[in-house]
Amino acid sequence: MLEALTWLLLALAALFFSAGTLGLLRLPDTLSRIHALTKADNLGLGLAALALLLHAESWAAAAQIGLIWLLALAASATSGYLIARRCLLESHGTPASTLGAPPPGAPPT
Amino acid sequence: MNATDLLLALALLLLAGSALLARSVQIASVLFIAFGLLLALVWVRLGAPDVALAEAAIGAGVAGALLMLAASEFESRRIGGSRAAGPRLPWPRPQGWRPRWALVLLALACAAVLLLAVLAIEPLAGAATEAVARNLPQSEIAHPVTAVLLSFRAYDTLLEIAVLLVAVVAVQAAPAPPQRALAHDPVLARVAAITVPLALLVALYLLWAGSSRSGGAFQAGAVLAGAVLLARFASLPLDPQSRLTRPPVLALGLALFILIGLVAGALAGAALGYPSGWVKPLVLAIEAALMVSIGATLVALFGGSKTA
Amino acid sequence: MSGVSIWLPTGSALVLFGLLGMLLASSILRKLLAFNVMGSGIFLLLLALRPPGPDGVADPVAQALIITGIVIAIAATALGVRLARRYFELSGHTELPEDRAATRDD
Amino acid sequence: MTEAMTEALLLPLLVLWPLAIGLGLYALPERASAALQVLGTLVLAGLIATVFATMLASPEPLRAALGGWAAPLGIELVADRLAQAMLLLTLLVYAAVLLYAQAYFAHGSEAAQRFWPLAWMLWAGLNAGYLSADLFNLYVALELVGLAAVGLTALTGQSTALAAALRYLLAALLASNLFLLAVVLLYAATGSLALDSIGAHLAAVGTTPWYAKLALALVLVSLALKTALAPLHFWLPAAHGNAVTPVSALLSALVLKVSLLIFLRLWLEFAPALDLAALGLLLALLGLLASVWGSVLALTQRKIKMLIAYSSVAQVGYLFLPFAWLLPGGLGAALALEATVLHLLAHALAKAAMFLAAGVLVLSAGRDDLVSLRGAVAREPLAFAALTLAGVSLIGLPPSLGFAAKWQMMQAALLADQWPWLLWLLGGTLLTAAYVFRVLRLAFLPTPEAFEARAPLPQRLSLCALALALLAALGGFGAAALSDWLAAETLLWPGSGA
Repeated sequence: MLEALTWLLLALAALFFSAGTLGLLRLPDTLSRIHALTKADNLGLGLAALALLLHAESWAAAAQIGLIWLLALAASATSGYLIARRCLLESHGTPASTLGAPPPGAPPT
Repeated sequence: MNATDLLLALALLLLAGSALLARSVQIASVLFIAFGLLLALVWVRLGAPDVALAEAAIGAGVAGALLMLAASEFESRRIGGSRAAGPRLPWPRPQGWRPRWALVLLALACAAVLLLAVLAIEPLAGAATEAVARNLPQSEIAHPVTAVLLSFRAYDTLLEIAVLLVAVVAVQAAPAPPQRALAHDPVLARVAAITVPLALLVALYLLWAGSSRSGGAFQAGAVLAGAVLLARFASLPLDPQSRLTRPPVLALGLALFILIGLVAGALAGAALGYPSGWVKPLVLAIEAALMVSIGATLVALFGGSKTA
Repeated sequence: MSGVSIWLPTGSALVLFGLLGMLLASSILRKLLAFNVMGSGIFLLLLALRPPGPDGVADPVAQALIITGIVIAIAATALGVRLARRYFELSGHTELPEDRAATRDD
Repeated sequence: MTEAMTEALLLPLLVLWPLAIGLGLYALPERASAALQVLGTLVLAGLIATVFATMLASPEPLRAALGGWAAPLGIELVADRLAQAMLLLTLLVYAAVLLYAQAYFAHGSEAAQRFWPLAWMLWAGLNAGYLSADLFNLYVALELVGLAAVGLTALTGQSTALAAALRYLLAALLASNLFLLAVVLLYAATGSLALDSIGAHLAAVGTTPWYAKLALALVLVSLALKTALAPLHFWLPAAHGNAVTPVSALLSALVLKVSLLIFLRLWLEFAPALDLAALGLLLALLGLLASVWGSVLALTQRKIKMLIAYSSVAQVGYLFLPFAWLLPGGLGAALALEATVLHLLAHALAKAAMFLAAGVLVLSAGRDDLVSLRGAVAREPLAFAALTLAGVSLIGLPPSLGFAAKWQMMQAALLADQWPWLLWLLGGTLLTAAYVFRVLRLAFLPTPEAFEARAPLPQRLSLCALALALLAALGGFGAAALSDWLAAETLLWPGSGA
């Protein structure tokens, strides 16, 4: 029973990951690509984490898996947002050069 | 041979090849980062989690980011901010390669000979490996990799930190081009405010764990550098005057390493040795100083300058 | 140890890729990238030639050597990238004069 | 107690001390710089004197196991007579170059701030390379040397120097990777990283596996690239010719030599296990090619420092010539080894002196082409004398150290009954004389008026160059003693006679 559930969750996760990747490769513009990536991949990761949770050895291990998922969610949401904002600024004619701009704390020379 | 390894190996080669042939260096460096992360997985498969941590943090992360930073700077300046004209190809097209067939043939021949050689070598159990296992209790360090890095072959590590410092001194001698400030972003600032303390915590954990498990000063230093850089991107008030990248901080780790190596070494009867019973605190002190200096070094390599 | 042997051809191929890149690529950044790929291939060979023991843990000496090598490679890469940036700033070129032939690379 | 402490710390201090001074120069305020360096040099001189004194007491090489872990688990440092000769040479060259640089950088250069720490860390790397008896540690030491050298090359910050530094870096990185690959092969095959246990293992196997030869070939290509043996010299002239003068002197005198010394060590270690006769012949032929090609190119140069840099390409060729006879059981092996070491010392002293003297003339003329030499006799007589004396050693006229080296080379060739090499040696000498005289002739021409207005340079600059040049030019008198001293320790294999 547990095995079957794990496999089901993993298969679903794989499905969502493939969908997200397909979207990244095939969708026409940056914004929809981000959409595909962040949404589908986060769900896929969540399902995979859930499958692993079923096999967690202890509550501490389970909490770690949960924490990893949360952090990955935060990271992908933030980076998705940043890319989207860049994209928006760029379409308004702001130069693309800020992408590689070094951190502001470091002054010239 | 199992299917997972085969798949991993093929993906690794594919990523390496496409990184080298990519249309632009920006794309190449993104592919290189992916390559490095996959390589970290391979290290885990081969039973080397310490290497995997170092690869993911330093090999893939820092190297890839440095290359990407430079590539996007080149691109933005060369064509005045607008993207390159011309069709975007679905598959990277090799550009700028002058087929020098003699060299290609030579390299191919070398690789073939190399492959034959590595297949012919019968790996020996090895005097060094056995010696590590035998002497581990005497070294008073629980984790074998840490014991090699900071006791058995501490001299290598010391010189390697010197190499890192030489790179920083040389990098600071060639000043970075003027840098544009990143606009303050409320969302990034909020996320960073949560992530940066967490990253600092992880760095400390990695440092502490290094004595008994995978982890250590290098991995911790890389995480520390990541935290500082993230704080900078988000304009958080961590290291606001670039105190971290000033010479005394950069030199701290190596200086303490040399000092302990000589003073404790004199007591122990051999340079870079530790008197028995003092190993754990001394190694931890060295690792802590190294973590700070390595973190500062990596930040400095990204563009901090001496006189902030 | 057939599980390990697949990494021998993989490592050799990475060394080949890196070697070709270092010899043939024109842009400095690409050459540095190729240097890193070649180094990864060498490290892969090192670990593949020191198969993990029964406990599944790889040779600690080899692991330590690789970690040292990774740090040295990053030092060299960082120096190269900064010199390349400075060179670009002064000359406007991303390749060395002898590589600045027909096609432009980035 | 003190004796045991000296034993334990002496050799490691030869590396750690210059490293610590370099750190101090980087992190401490600049006003401490001069005092720190004087202290650093004096202590290092004391350490090296102690090494010599200890060695005089016993003929065995000094050894130190770092951390108390003996090889193959730990890393051992070994100071044999080869290493000692290099330590002393490095001390002499550094003393002159550091004194020179103090005056040189007083002439308004911002590069000085970075020069000091990098130069001292380079010193640490060089000493580490001389002393290490561990294959992977040699790789790390070579990296320390390589990156410091690249950083020093780029110090002027001009675009030509940056391009030269980048080319140098990329060549050095390719070389390091090849070296690393060899380390991996040897470690996998023998399970050890200590030089002597690798050598012993290979010799014990009997029929040595062919991949050991592959590893040696990789090491050979790698170190030939770092030593700039033609046709792998492409990076050298621009790097040495475009660096600031004190850096040019360090690079040509010492950085080229450490890779050669490591190669020599590995050669001596592996020769009993592998049949190296063909490889030795190949090296000697490449050396001949280099000595001719470098001299021809030196003749065509228009900038004085480029001319001297191309001369290094030629002189490196001579360093590889004796490998043809440096074989176990080979006649003349001992002579060949002495010839290599003598030539190494001669070239290091003479070339450093030449660069330093040329730097004086370039400064005093305000331009860097050969015209700057005009009137050198009248303008800077001491610098001109240094240039002449260094030239004497480079050509190989008696009583210079260069003469002693070539003499030993000829003897080795005769002993091995291979006299045709002598013709080549003579031809090379003529070519060297041609470009040296090309330089010296200009010095007697009248000074162009444009040079006259310049303020006189401090005498110290010329004196530093002159000191090194004198050592090179008169070193021939001490060559016999030096040879005996080297021969007193069995550096070669048992059974190979002179």
